Amino acid sequence: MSQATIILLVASCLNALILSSMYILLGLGFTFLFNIMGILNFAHGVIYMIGAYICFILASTVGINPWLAMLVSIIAMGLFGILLERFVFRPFLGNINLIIVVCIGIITVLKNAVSVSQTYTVQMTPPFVQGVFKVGIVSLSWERLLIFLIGVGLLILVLLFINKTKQGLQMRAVAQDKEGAILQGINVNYISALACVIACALAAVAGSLMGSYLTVNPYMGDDIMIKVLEILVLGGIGSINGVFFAGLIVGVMDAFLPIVVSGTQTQAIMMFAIVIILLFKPQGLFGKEVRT
Amino acid sequence: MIILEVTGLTKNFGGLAAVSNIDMKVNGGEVLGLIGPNGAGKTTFFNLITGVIRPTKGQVVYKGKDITGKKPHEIAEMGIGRTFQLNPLFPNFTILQNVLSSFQLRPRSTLLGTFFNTRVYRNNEAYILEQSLEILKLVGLDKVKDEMAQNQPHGYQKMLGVARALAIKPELLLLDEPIAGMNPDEIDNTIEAIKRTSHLGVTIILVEHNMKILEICNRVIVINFGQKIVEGLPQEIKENPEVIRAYLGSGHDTKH
Amino acid sequence: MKRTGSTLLVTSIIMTAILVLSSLAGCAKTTSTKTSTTTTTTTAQPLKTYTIGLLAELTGFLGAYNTATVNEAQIAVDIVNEQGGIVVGGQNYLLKLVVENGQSTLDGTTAAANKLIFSDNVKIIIGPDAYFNSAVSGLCEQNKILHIAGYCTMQPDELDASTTWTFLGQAAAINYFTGALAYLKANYPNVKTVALTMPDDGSIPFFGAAVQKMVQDAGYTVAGNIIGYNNSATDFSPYSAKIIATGADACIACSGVVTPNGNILKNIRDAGSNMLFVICNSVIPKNYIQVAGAKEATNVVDCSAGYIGNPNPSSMLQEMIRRYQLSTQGADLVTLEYANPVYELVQLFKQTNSFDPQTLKTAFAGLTSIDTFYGTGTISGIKTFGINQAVSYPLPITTIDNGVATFRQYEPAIVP
Amino acid sequence: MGLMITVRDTASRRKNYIQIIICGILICFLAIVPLLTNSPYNLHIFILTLIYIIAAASMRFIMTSGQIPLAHGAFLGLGAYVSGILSKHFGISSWLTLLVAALVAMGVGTFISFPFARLKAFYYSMISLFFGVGMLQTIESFGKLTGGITGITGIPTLFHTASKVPFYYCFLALMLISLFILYRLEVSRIGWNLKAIEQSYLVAGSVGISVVQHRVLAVAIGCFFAGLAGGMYATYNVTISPSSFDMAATLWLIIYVTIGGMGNFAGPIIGTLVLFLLPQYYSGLKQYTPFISAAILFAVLYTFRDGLVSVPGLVVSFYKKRKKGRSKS
Repeated sequence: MSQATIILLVASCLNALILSSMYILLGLGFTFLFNIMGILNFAHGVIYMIGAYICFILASTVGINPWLAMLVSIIAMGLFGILLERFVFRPFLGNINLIIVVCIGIITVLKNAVSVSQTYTVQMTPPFVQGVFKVGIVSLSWERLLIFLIGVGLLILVLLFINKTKQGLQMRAVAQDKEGAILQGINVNYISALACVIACALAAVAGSLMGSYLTVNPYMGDDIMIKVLEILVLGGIGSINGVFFAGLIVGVMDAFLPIVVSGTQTQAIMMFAIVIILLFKPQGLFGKEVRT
Repeated sequence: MIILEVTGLTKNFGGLAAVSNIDMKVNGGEVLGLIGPNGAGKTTFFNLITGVIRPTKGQVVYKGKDITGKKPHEIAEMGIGRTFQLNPLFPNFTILQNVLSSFQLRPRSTLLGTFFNTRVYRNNEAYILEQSLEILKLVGLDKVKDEMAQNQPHGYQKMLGVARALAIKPELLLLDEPIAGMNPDEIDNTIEAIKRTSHLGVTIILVEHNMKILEICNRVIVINFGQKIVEGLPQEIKENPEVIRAYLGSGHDTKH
Repeated sequence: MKRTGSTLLVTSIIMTAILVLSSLAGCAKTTSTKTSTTTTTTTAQPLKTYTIGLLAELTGFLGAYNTATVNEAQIAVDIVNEQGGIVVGGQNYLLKLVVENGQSTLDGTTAAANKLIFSDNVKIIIGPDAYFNSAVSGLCEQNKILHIAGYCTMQPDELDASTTWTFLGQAAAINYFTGALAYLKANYPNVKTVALTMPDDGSIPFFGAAVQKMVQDAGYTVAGNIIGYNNSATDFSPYSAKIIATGADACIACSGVVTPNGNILKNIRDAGSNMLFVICNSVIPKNYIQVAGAKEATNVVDCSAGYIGNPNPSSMLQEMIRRYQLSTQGADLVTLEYANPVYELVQLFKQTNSFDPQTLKTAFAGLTSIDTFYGTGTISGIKTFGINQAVSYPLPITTIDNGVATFRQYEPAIVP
Repeated sequence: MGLMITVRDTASRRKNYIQIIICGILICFLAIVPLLTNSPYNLHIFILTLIYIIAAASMRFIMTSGQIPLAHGAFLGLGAYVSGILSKHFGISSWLTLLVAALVAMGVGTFISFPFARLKAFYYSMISLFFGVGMLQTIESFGKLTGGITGITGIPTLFHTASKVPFYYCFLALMLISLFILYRLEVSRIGWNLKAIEQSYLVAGSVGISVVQHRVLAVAIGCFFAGLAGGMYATYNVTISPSSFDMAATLWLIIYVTIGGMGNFAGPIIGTLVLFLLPQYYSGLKQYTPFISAAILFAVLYTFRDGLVSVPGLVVSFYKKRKKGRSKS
């Protein structure tokens, strides 16, 4: 096996890990919303995009430190999450059609607001870190490593949160049995708001990082959105472990498929792979058993 | 003659056995009471018989045919009707529409007949309409037939469940806690209706944790923790120490 | 609460009703007004306007870009009008642009073209962008509308022998590629094998094939197949890894926008390879430096939009740059892809002294060269498109090393 | 139709008459549209409206069974591409391709829905979502036949005339037929069974309604008309591209249904009419048009969530209440 091939393989493995961490980050937030409020937040991709833009505008237009900008964007999106829960999701809980429609409304407004307000220039957040380091024959940029580390770090934090803290336990309670949780005196609205905040904040982190790694544009959220849905369903609706596993699978596919087939075919192949998996295991890889 | 025979019926959810190894025979025309405290596995037992869930092991034979693991609508076609403890109806239909939409089996119209609104189809529907009105009279809901089902009091909804079950012209009727959460006179009406139904020759198995039901049963089986603990006539059951312990052990009126 | 709610209902119903009715009325009205505007060109008035249709993708993924290019075209029209408009048949006219939105979909563009032709009754259509022309050329052919495309990706039905009413008024992907290839041939003798990459948006069978042929004719060997990337991928490093694995001396990014090309460049450098990277499209070098980063943007040859380092810009171009920066707080010009057709049209009007599309068409087809913002343009394309109706003009070659872009020279970049 | 007989009391009979009259007026209006407008462009818009009414109505039919088909836009696309490819590359008559497109869509839809019909309806929504996206990606990535992202141009049309009027009347007829069929199905026992399943599939099963059969039937019929609409679109619009059948297309169909009113057969029709014709009125705003659309969306959503069809009823009840209030005081 030639050295080029080895480098190719190793590099692809690293790509897979980096992509997975990003996908899982977004997928977790989405799953929270689904578990706790039972909604499919189609606007998740747009929230990611807005997070990226806030960070970009602060860091390059206003010119403050990118790390600070990311922090601000996280906080801003967190607050946005609260508003989202109160005025958008809560009024329509339980009616998936209405939720979808209201999400479309949000998507339309935010996307077009951005594309109208921004003049046509190449926009990207200044890099958080720079430089390249070599591991043996493979060299990797600190930027990509940073994305990976932050991704993993946040995942660990989130896991600690849902497993160790009181709110985390309450979240799991609500996710398992809403009525029961209400009877236990858990404030479901508070928990829902918390879930929204976490979801939006995670999306903002991912957006800020990718905004400095790729460029920012109003449509950066669309593909991510599909990826997130893939992860959600492949892993099994509402299963946290599922998100991790499916995130890894999708990341690996995304890193390796482009090497064998070209461009858009990768997407098609992934979709049908997932459809076939679901045909045999409809409730997803980690989903609970469903009765008819 | 034996209409339903259950042998070694078992269902495990994960580790614990909701129903373990239950045998029983049901004679045609009798009213069989299946009592036991909450969580004893009575509803699971019904779900197993009516094919809502598949048994882990065991066999259900109805009129000589093995119906283990058949689909719910197939079992309904064979003449086993049931009511539900919790959501006994279609909330957004009127009472009458609930009963009408429960006439699926006989008379049955073909797809094309339905679509082209043939005479056969119209006659069927007309027949179904008068049948439904009769059933509603039988269970005493004819006064409120055009009300939305979800706006009805609990007792009416339960009775509607029975009416819907009757719509499939069952020979065997499974009633899941028919009098749970009713006030005394509702209970009396219901028991009257059940009696009337059984006089039509319908075999009835009813699940209750409320001992009051015993008075209309010919025979009673008590289950607890998914196992049959005693079987006998209502009188014997009332005095049986095991039963009393089972009930006192888990206070049966903590519910509701 | 209920009461106010219901009153709200009533009002909103009435609103909706009014809107529906007036929408119908609106449709009818627009047609009538449009007819009247066209009649104004014949009735006697002190000040007359002539309407040109501009078809652009104002929303969707091309939205931001085309909003900018439409802005450029509007500025060009303003300049013409402020210089007193144009004189046709001894009568002084001011130009007017009607812009319709194609929403970045082929069907949306078809609808917009229908609207321009049948509802706005224009006789000349400028635009749209890229492969959306395939929806317009045919329509213009049927209805004898003069169609000047802004860009061309060589998809079927965009510009070929069958579309005699369609002209390419602005350098297309193939021009940039021609220029880059010529420069590569002349200045990098040690490059033997090249890897080709381009967006996998369906253009590979057509544009890709043409490009591959040109490269082989130029005496290079193409390493592997054309590497098509997904424009909206989250991470482009797989493609970079693939490019490096081909072991080619140089990689040519044959077309595509800045984000993928810049990231592929960045990832190639991060992966430790220093292969020559050739970029051919309209994006200006500084954007690549921005996307790829100063250290990564090195050993790059870029053939891009015409105004960079232009030694003696025409007065029109200077004016254009000035106004554009005024209107956008100092942003760079984009490509003038709709402004150049306007400029060419103005010349045609002056030459033929008429608005009749037939006359204009024959005149345009008869020309061998026409003036553009970027200097004299040559009209060619018989070998590439099968029809001699593509305007190409000298394109600037820039090399980027360690984040510094230096203007080298002008390549004629004439498509055969 | 016993289920209908039951609601034949005087009040609802009057209601029925009103509905019939409204339908008549609407049909008459649609019939004379070509006389009202002199510009082919307006006719173009109306023709598209007819096509999308079929799509929206068929989508609602699936939704009555509680399943949300998140691939309905893709099935439009499937129909469009089948008919487009057949008539362009294989020279089959456009009339035939319409039927083939519908049948292909129906077949594919059935195949996809079958394994999921016995699960909670939610899973069908998800699988259809991915199937839809995957189908578009396939269309985009296999450019030889489908023209990739640029789509197909120069599809043979039904009528070889410059005028759009024949298209309009042909499609109007097709639409009325489709709507009639869907309506008959809805008011027949099948429709009621679907509604029953949507309310509680447990109870439905217990009275002998075959949940699987009915769900698959609903999807099959819905996809059939989606395919038909797609075929019509292709043969009329001459150019088709993946971007107009993507996720957004599906979601907009859901918007037509929901804004019009999910609970009523007329819902999708009204929703499509309003949301399709309104943008023509403010399209002069260029890149700002989406904001108006979104504004309308939110306005309807937050004022009357049962959709536009619920408005007359609300108004009537509102005035009745007011009258009561007066009589009391």
